[in-house]
Amino acid sequence: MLFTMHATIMIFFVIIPILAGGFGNYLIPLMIGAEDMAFPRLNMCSYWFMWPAFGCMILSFFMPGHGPGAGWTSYPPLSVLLSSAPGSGNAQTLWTLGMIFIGVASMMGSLNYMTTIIQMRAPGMHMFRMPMTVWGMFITAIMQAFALPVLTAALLMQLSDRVLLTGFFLPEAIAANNASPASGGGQPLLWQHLFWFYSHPAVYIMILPAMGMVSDMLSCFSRKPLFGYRPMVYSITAIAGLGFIVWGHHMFISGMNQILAVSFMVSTMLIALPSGIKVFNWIGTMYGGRLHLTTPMLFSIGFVSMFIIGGLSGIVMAAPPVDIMIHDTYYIVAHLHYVLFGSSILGVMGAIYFWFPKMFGRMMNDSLGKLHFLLTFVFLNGTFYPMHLLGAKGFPRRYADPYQLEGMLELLPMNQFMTYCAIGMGAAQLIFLVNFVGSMFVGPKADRNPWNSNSLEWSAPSPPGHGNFDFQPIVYRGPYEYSHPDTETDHFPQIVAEATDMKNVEVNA
Amino acid sequence: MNETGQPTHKKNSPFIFIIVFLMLCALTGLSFWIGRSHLMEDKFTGWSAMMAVSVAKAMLVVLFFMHLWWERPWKYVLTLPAIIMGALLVLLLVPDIGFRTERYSQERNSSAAESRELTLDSVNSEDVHFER
Amino acid sequence: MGLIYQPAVPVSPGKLAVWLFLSTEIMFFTALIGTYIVLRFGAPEGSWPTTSAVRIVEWIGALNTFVLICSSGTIVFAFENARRDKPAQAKIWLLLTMLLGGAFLGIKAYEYGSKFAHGIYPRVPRSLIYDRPDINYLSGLKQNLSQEIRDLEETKASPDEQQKLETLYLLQLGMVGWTEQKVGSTDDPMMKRLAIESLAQQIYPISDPQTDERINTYVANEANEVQMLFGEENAKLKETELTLKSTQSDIGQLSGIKEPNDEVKSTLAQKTKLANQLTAQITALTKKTTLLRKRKEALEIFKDVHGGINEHYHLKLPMVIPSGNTWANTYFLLTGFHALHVFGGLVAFLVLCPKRLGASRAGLVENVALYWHFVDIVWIFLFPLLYLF
Amino acid sequence: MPESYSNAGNTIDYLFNGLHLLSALILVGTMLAIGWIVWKFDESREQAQHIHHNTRLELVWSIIPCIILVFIAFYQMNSWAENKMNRPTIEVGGQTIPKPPLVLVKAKQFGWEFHYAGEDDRIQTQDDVYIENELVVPVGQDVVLQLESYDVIHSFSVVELRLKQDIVPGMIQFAWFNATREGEMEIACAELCGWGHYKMTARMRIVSQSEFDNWLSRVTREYSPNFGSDDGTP
Repeated sequence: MLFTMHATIMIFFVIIPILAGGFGNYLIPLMIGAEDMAFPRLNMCSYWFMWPAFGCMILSFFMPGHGPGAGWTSYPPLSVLLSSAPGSGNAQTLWTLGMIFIGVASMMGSLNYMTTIIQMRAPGMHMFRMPMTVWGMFITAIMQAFALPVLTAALLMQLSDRVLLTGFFLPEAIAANNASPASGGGQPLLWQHLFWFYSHPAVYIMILPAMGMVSDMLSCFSRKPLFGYRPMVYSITAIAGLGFIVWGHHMFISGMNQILAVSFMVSTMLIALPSGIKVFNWIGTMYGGRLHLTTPMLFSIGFVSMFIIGGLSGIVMAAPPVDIMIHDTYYIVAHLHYVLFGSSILGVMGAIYFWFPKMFGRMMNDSLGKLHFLLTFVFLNGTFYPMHLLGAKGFPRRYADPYQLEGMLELLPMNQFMTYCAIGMGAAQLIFLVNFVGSMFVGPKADRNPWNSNSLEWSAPSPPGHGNFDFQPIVYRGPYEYSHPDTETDHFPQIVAEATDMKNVEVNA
Repeated sequence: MNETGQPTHKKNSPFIFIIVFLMLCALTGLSFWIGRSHLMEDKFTGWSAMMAVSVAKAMLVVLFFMHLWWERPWKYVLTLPAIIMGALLVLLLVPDIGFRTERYSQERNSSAAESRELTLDSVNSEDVHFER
Repeated sequence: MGLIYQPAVPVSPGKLAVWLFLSTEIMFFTALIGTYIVLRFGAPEGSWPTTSAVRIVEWIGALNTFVLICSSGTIVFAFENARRDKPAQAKIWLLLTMLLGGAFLGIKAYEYGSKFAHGIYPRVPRSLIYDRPDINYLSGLKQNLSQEIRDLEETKASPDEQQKLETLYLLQLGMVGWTEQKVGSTDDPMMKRLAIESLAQQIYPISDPQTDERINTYVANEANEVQMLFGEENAKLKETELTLKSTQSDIGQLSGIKEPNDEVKSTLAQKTKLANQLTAQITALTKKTTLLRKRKEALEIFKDVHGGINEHYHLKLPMVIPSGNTWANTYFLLTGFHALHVFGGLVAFLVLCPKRLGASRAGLVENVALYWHFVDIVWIFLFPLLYLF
Repeated sequence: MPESYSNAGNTIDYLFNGLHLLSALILVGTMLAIGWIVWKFDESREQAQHIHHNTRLELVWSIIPCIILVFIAFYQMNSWAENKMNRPTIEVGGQTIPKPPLVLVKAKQFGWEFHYAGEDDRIQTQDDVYIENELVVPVGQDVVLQLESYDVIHSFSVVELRLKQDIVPGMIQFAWFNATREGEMEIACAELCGWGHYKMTARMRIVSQSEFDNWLSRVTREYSPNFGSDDGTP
């Protein structure tokens, strides 16, 4: 049951809240030049909805069965039959309830983001002058707004299947472990469709903001304009759009219509295209730059390389015949961890190093940061890369004891190696923790713009006080005018009207 | 409303709302009539007719009651994708699980009206005793 | 300090947020309606219940549609008045809208009530719907019936209840008992199915021309058969009784003999054995004829009950509606969530109500009105989907 | 990868290896590019270039991957159809019909039941032979399995045959393969089905046709209708 909780907590309580909740709330107003979000009260509401959700999840640990028993995908009938697994009682119900709360909270949050970005940009901040971070958040908010209600509806039906014994997802009166049969007539596959309709976009929800932030960091530390800003924007929009019609690739072998599987396969292949464009553009951004290998930059480069691995294994899996073989094996686990941990978390880490001075007015220790990056990067690959090999051998996921299958015994040493690496990876995060807490108090003071970055938030005080800005920001250009031939310095902030005004900026700051 | 600026709003008079309202009532009557008319004999025709009426009603409400007729079409930017996405979801759901009765277990099929000739697995004579 | 912004669209953030919220609501209802469509077309061909089978009254639905359209109209006028800074009129229209919304919920509640009264629930332990006329249904019916009888036996007081009890006894023996016996005595699954199905049809008829014809033929055949069998068995009974009488008189004569020789003794033993056999036969035959008579009576009495036994005698016996549970699930899901949205709208109106609805609050009124229109649109689609298809 | 025991499996392996080769090429290429860039364009440079975009380059790296992807998509379509769509057929009286299943596989928490046709050569009849946790099939022949589940979703997975199919309760699924070699392997459940998911294994033996016939007739003889309940509900 631990993997259910690991997956749920990581996805819904760590990555999405940090990316969308934390950074979104903090950075969006700063980057577009607003005092605050459009609806601070709605934000509070959303925040307070998170707590009952979190409470439900934690509480479900202490219910019989120690946590929900149906995996984070919660496939019925396993998740609906009341006694099909040890954690199928109240633990599963609480899990469902917690997820509904999350759904409502995220919906409120995403409404807030969209409204803020549409309506509260500073004068001159056109849509195509927004930093990629804001674009990432904006597209994420749209995806959440569209996809989450579907999951919420599905969860409500599942809850009613569990509590009211209806039968939306039960095919007929089936009894597991002598439970009383519930009513039938439903469709187990329906849940899978509705679930993946949300949960596939959820992957992009988790990675798009990180993509945006990495774009910003790469451009800033390459001292070079972001290569192909508009194609980048179009490609995240395309990822979002296509992301909605590829959910079926999670269900190739689930027994759904095989012809439909083919169409899902094509759309899945297509989604690799915008992702590829992004990767090439990131590389193009670095090419010909003047790279400052600071900690955030290292994390960004790590993000790009991990994303390449994750993306390529994604193409491999998108081919249904190959998917037959690696479905539900460690190959999938490797893929998703490369994308979610390798990419998202590395991006988030880099972002924390990057924006820490803005948040707390102090710099983080760069040497410790580099050490942290190095260890994380090495152990990350040590942990997740072997999973590909395991998966190729057919090592099944979600097994409490895979060595029930005799063929898997030879893979034991590799698993032990992965475990050591995972422990190492955990230990490396302690360095980060020490650095984070320590720098809050003893780090060197940061001025407004420690990285000589262009975007709007670096014009505000560090840390920004109430109302964010102490002047009326007016935007004159896009956020990536680094090394502009007209300027003496290698950056050209968005608020500066003319190249000749650059000196005044230094005075103002 | 003035400060949020909707200058085009002034054109609409109460009459148009009354007309729309009457049309809505008439359309409700129409769909009610379709439900009982011979159109329903062919299910596909009947259902499409009924859905067409519903879409017409929804459009009336959206355009006039929700003022979209007088406003710039910016709202479509997000509601239209939602509608498309929703339609897509349903469209992709239906071929997959809506029409796969051939894959149902025999037990389930035996409850269908047309296939009642199928054997009844569930009836097991040992379970029945004659009492009284 | 107040910052200047450059909004992309010329409306207040609140109105924009409401529109975005409506987009999410579209997706929410899409999921629900999609579920309905999938489950409905995914149900085995021809098994989706007709509206009459599940006691849907079309005109009530149409009335509700009308009520909601009216309320949509009134809220438009509330907004128009607020915009023209006529708070008093605006409030009247708002109150009218609330009234209509309340009426909608009231009618909905009445509809739910009438379904509950027929035992149509979305919840399994209380639902009386069985998807198939099979052995589970029969045992469920038996259990339910004996429970009702037990309850009545304990409380019977009025002659009315006494009469009801009689009917229930007749049901128990002449309908349920008979069917059980029928099902137990045949190996042909088709016959079993027909027997149970005809019983189910008599308890809760669902009109379906194809089924009706088959069941009617079956019932008619069976009535003839019962009539014939009853005649035969009754004749047999009479005959056996006569034989028994004569045997008994023989026994009397024989046992009257003072000094019985071996022949007499053996005859006597034979006759006694025969008498015992005959008695047993008579018991069996009596039982059989009783059952047949009860069946005959039951067929007579329950032949023309209007709307089925459940309806006619105000009983709540289990009923067979193919795909009925799925229907109930989806119906209550869709209407339930719609009703919740209506309720949410009413709460919003209630919050607005004490305020002065002048031009300054027109935006607020408009936001709530937009939501209310959306709720109306959802119903516009639900009404044909649930009531008319 | 474990050795493949079927032709379909060989195709899948071929695809798998091909895709990985392609991925490896791209990976090495991009990584080298990143490494070179990091090494070449360091802080010692005077000034970064001021390049915004290059439409021609963008087009090139959109169109080339697009072609590759479309090629992959169509290239593996056949294999997919072979594995999941085109069920083997037989000729009966001049008509081509889908081949009837040899075994009815019923999954339950936590085990497998394999129902073979009894004397009437049809599965799902009263005289089915019912065996738990051992599947025996003949080599070199199209074997069709009918998959059903009693309770929750399971997944029938044989790594060596590159065969995997979810079993959804209330639905009848079919899976087929043509084993090229004799051998013994393990059947696993590949879809989380409860606490005992990892224990849900069974043995599978691929034997020669004659051995299979012998085995089946022996099992049929040993099998008495009263042995175990026929519907087998746990």
